[in-house]
Amino acid sequence: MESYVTVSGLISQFLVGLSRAMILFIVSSGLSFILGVLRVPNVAHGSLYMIGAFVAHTLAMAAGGGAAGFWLALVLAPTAVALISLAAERLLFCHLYEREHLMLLLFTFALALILGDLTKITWGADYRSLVAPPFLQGSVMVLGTPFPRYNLFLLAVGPVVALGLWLFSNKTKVGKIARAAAVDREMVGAIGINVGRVFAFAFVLGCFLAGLGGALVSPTVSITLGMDHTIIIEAFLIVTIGGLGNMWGALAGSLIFGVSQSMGILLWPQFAIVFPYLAVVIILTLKPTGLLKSVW
Amino acid sequence: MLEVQGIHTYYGLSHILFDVSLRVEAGQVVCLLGRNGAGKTTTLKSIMGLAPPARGRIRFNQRDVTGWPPYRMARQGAGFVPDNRRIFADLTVGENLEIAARQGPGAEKWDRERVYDLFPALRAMDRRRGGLLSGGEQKMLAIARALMTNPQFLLLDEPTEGLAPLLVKSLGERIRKLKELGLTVLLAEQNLRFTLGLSDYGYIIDNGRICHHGRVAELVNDPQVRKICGI
Amino acid sequence: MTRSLILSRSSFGWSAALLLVLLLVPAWAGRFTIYILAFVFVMALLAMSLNLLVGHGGIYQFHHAAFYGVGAYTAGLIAAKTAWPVWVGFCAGPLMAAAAGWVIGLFCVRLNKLYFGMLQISLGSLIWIIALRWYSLTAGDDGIHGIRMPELLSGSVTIYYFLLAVVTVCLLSLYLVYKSPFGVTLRAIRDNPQRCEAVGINVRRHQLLAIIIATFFAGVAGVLFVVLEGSIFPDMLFWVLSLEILIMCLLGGWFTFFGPVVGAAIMVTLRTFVGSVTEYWTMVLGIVLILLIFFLPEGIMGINFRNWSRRRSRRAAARAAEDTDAAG
Amino acid sequence: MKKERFFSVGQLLMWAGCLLAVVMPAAAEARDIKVGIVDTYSGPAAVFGNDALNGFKLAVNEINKQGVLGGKIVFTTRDEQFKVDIGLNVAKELVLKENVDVLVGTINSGASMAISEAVAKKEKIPFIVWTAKSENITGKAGHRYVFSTAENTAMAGKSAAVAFAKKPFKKFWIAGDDYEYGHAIADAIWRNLKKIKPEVEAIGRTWWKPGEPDLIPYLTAIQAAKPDCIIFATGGVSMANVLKAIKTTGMENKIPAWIHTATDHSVLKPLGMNAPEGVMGTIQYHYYYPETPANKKFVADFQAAYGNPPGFPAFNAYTTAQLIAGAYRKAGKIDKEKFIDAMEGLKVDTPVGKVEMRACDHQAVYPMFLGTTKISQEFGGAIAADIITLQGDEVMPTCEEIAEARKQK
Amino acid sequence: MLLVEDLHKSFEDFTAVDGANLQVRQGELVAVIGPNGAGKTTLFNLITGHLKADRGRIRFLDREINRMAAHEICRQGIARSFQIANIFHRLSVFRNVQVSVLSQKKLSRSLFRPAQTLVVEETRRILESVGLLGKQLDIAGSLSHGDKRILEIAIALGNEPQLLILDEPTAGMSPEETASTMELVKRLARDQGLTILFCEHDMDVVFDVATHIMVMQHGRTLIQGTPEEVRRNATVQDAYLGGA
Repeated sequence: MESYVTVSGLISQFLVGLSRAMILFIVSSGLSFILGVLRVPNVAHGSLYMIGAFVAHTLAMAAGGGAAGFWLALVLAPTAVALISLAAERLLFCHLYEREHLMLLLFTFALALILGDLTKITWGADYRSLVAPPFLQGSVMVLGTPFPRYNLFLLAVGPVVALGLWLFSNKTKVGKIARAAAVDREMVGAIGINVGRVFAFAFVLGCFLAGLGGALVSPTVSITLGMDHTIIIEAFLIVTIGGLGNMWGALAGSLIFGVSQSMGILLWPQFAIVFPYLAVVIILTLKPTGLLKSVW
Repeated sequence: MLEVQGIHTYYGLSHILFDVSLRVEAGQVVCLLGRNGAGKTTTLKSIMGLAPPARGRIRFNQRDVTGWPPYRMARQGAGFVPDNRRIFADLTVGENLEIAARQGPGAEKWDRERVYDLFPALRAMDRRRGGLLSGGEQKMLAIARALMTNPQFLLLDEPTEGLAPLLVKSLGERIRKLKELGLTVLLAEQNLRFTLGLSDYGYIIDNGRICHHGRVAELVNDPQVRKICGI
Repeated sequence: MTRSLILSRSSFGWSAALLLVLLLVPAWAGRFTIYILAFVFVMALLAMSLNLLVGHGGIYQFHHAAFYGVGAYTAGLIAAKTAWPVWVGFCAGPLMAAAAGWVIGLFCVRLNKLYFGMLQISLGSLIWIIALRWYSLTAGDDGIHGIRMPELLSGSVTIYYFLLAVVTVCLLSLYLVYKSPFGVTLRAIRDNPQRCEAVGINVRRHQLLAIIIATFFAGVAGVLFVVLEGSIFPDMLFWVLSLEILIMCLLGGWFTFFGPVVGAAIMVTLRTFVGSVTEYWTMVLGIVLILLIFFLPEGIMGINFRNWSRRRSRRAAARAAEDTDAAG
Repeated sequence: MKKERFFSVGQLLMWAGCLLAVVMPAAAEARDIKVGIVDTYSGPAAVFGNDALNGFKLAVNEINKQGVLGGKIVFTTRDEQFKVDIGLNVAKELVLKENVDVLVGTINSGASMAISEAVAKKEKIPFIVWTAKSENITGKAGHRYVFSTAENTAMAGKSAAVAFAKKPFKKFWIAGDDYEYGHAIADAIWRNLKKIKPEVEAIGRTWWKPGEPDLIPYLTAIQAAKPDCIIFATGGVSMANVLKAIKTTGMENKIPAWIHTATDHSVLKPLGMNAPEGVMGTIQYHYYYPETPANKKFVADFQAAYGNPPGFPAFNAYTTAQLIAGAYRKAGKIDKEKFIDAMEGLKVDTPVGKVEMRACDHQAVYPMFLGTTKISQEFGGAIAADIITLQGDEVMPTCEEIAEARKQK
Repeated sequence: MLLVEDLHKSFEDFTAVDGANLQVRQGELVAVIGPNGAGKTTLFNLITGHLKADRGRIRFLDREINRMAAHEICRQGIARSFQIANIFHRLSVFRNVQVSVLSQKKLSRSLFRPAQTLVVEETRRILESVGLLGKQLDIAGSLSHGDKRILEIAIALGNEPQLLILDEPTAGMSPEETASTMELVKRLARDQGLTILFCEHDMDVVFDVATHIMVMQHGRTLIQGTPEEVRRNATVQDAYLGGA
């Protein structure tokens, strides 16, 4: 009915979509990594994201709530999540890799239920909120519209994570082994590599990314129970349209998701919610195995 | 070096190997002959730990290695070259070799350069993705990859499968050279002619059972063996 | 004679005994037991319809609840917004669900496994969005409550018997489908789709038919929910519920016929009774699931078959397996 | 059979836990009043469920010192997980199995309405809604067995409209959670505002999905349109997200914004010193206002018992408990119909003064407070300042309007 | 009956079938031989529609079948077995065969008739003809390797094919099993008038059973003719028979 679409508005909205896509990318790339190397649809990924946010808050508060606390939380919260996932992997998960996908799905769902309740027991039901360091607060003017500084920061972090993942999987031996294990885990064992370790490492790395996503998102939202629900379905759709297990696919999927949503808001706010789903339907109808090559 | 004692192996519910026993002495090339589906691959996989036997013992380097996971076997000095090559298709040739590199117990210290010396064709393809190699090149890469783990003992599964005669010949020469370098080899083949000049001793496997064994020259003249091997 | 052909003697005996017990329940049980059993019936039918796809067809139908919702909304809206007799809605509900299943199935059957599931979640979510957003029709997220049922279906005991009757008929139909050539073919497709093509079976078309049947019964379950509760609300089409019914199937034993019923009963019991003892019932559920995955990988009904095979000779075990495979 | 036994053990534990130090009275005829609470104790809305439960507990402890009709008020809780079907399951369990005398709950409007229809009306059991804000509960879907002690969307909307009429804004943008609550509150404002001040204009509307984590994209889009005032029809998690986004996008103090319950401390507290200033909010309860002795005592008791000050759900629940006790005392016996008759028109003392349960629609009449957020060093965060009190009868739909709405249904 | 002309198929990096020609006439028993990797299985997959050819023609009973889906080709009267036991592992032996008989009788979408009463006789007859009747209640996945391969053939027979394609029917079988399997193949050809196309490694078997032989190498057809013609051909001697 009313349209207030201006060029600058369009651009700033696009940028906002991009920065949203960065969070989605960080979370879904971890999911995609686990899907690719371990072939595990990890439903608990969303819970780890939520725990990442809660731990980030606790750490930042413990460190006095200042900028230092924020940076500390950004590093330590994902590490804590990685430790939790390491425990889950070594104690439970590593016995199950040979099961059907549906059973793994069920297992990670059970894990998500337990983690969800543990979060409630640990942190309670209160809303929490983390404060970005002062120089990331407020907005800057981008082409005449205010654009939040923190989102600019996210726009910078996303590519750094993508680059880091690329370097990791292409330039380090562990990364190469993980790529090899994605294709043929048996053969990786036959050349003397302890596949169990590789899997544990891949799982922990993927979960680290979930925790990082949670820590990064926490200054922009309230940290609450139930954060896991919204993110997990989006992350799964993203990795599917990108091509299961393909990291660049996760990036492409996140961009499509984030941008289609933010542009949808501008163009047709009442129905912005349908755009991402429509994007998935269109992409999977045209390309039944996702945009990029899948390892599945 | 290797002693397999009466192993039985199952895939799910199907019983594949029945009481398979064989011995490989250090420095020997031993061949395991049989046709498609006879149980050669399963035997090799059982030794390697990829398809652990349900019953029976496997001793390797004076140790009981029954039920060991593949990576421990590899670290003990067993190199495995699977029949369907199983190159890591997404990785380059160089990366395929790199991730396999390991200080194994083998006497020869293999590195990328030495492996490329043995298979010069691969050197030119260092940066090519493994999946884009031809069948023969993949075979070489699979052997090269196994060598990178510095094994004492090589399990070769049907190296000649699908190769043109010329390639088969040159492959034979490489294997002979490896033998000269002191490697012990267990070679699964259905091509009796190929193994003739290479191996010291042979086992014939059929329907999951070892039905004959002896020196290869003797085996080749056994009419029953000839029948089984499709000559 | 025909009965003994369709049902093996033992499973017939068990089913009959169970039915008899269920028929007698209202005579001695409290009103809440009657109610919660009726609720279990609805969930059981829903899970059974899903299991036709997941357990027997190997089809990853991840958003089955969408069709349950379509059935419920169709029946509920017809009852609440039109002057037509509710029975029209009762018939239209399953048909609409099957129609939706058909349309969504057309899109999805071209895809495999997880991709199928994800596309299905997206398409199902579009239906959910309609239920959530079309305020003038569906009243949005509050849903419509207090939908009037005919006098015939007013008392909780009559509702119980009505639900029991409908669910029994539906399960019997599903059982017939299951034992029919189509059911056999569907399980063959699950085991080996490529081989099925090679014996002249149009795999996609069979899968589509299975989806239509399953969504039809999901629609029936939706209608029954409206009968029981008189409410429709968008949560009924949300993916979380889909995940829950998927878990009922896996929990009860997805390769068995009767497993999902057991799974549904356990899930509902757990959440009602554990939920009244501890706030953390989801954690209890999670732990139960993990124990199950480790110790009963084929689900609760799956254990039956394994015990049998240990006790009897191989042949008998095979026969039992055939029985489990077909009867549960 | 086994299951039954297991359950009764659980039940025993539960009652034992609830009764705690309370000793069962020996007198046979004076029995306890059982209250069944259905509310959300998991997921994002749990914070409100817990707060309400604390408020109720506090009130019950006070009430039980004297007792009601010779007995006590005892209660049992059920978590409906913000799901309608579970809400129905547990409500029926409470009524059919536990035989509670009164049902209270929940924050979920959908569940409240479902319970109101399928349990309260059908089983003829009084049901008091204490947090859910849908105006339909006591409005067009109201009936004899349902009560509400929550302020509803009609009241919130009307109070905002009354406030806006006094301000110079003309161009409004309406944004909010895309669910019943958001739409209802927006409708209520607009309906009333248009009536009072016909020249206002809504230049745009934006709806996002409830609980949407990142609202910045929406807010930047709205900002570009330069409205005079933004009406945020939002609640729950989105509320804090909106406040954060207002701060981050730099809209604070530039474009006035209004959100119902923005001045709730459960929302403002987590934001600490980073809460945006100048956001208008309406709410029926602040723990720091009015500074009456009754309120001070309530806050002090609450703080002592639970370690944090009460929020509005605690207040609603406290009021609910007072109403339940008052009604039973007035009725003179434990009887559902008598209880309902007694509830109608009942006035009880609450921390903010007398609150009446209106007889015509079973809606509690509250005054509403309009405040504007302001950082206070003393509170370590934002609080409501410049509070204007709007009297209950000023912001409530009239009994005639209710009657009209119910007829339409 | 079946005519394959100049068929080509390449995968990402290599050409599996590179100009294959093949002719099968009614009642013949045609063997395709060639070294491992010569493209025999790919050729069969192309004929039965499991792969799509890049180039070339496949005609069956004077109908182009290149573009048909696998299940449609099966409906034309071509049934096949696979190289690796490709059966329905969780179903019983009886069910395995029944599935294909039901499909042939166009009953597989029949919904409300108990499968136990349908096509029982046909299924039992097929099981009997291959000698698996005694194991009809066993779960297919638990059969021995040899029995699985026989079951493969039985499943294919359920389609009442005019042309039966067998991909290495005796692979992995003991000499006795091989002999009895080939006996079965011969009997099927003789008693049921089946036309059979198969590939096989065992030369004794091939020359014993086949009426015609097609030799493949590197995806190409070297020669097709009677066993005598093939035996005499010098190229074949060199490439495959190895002078033995």
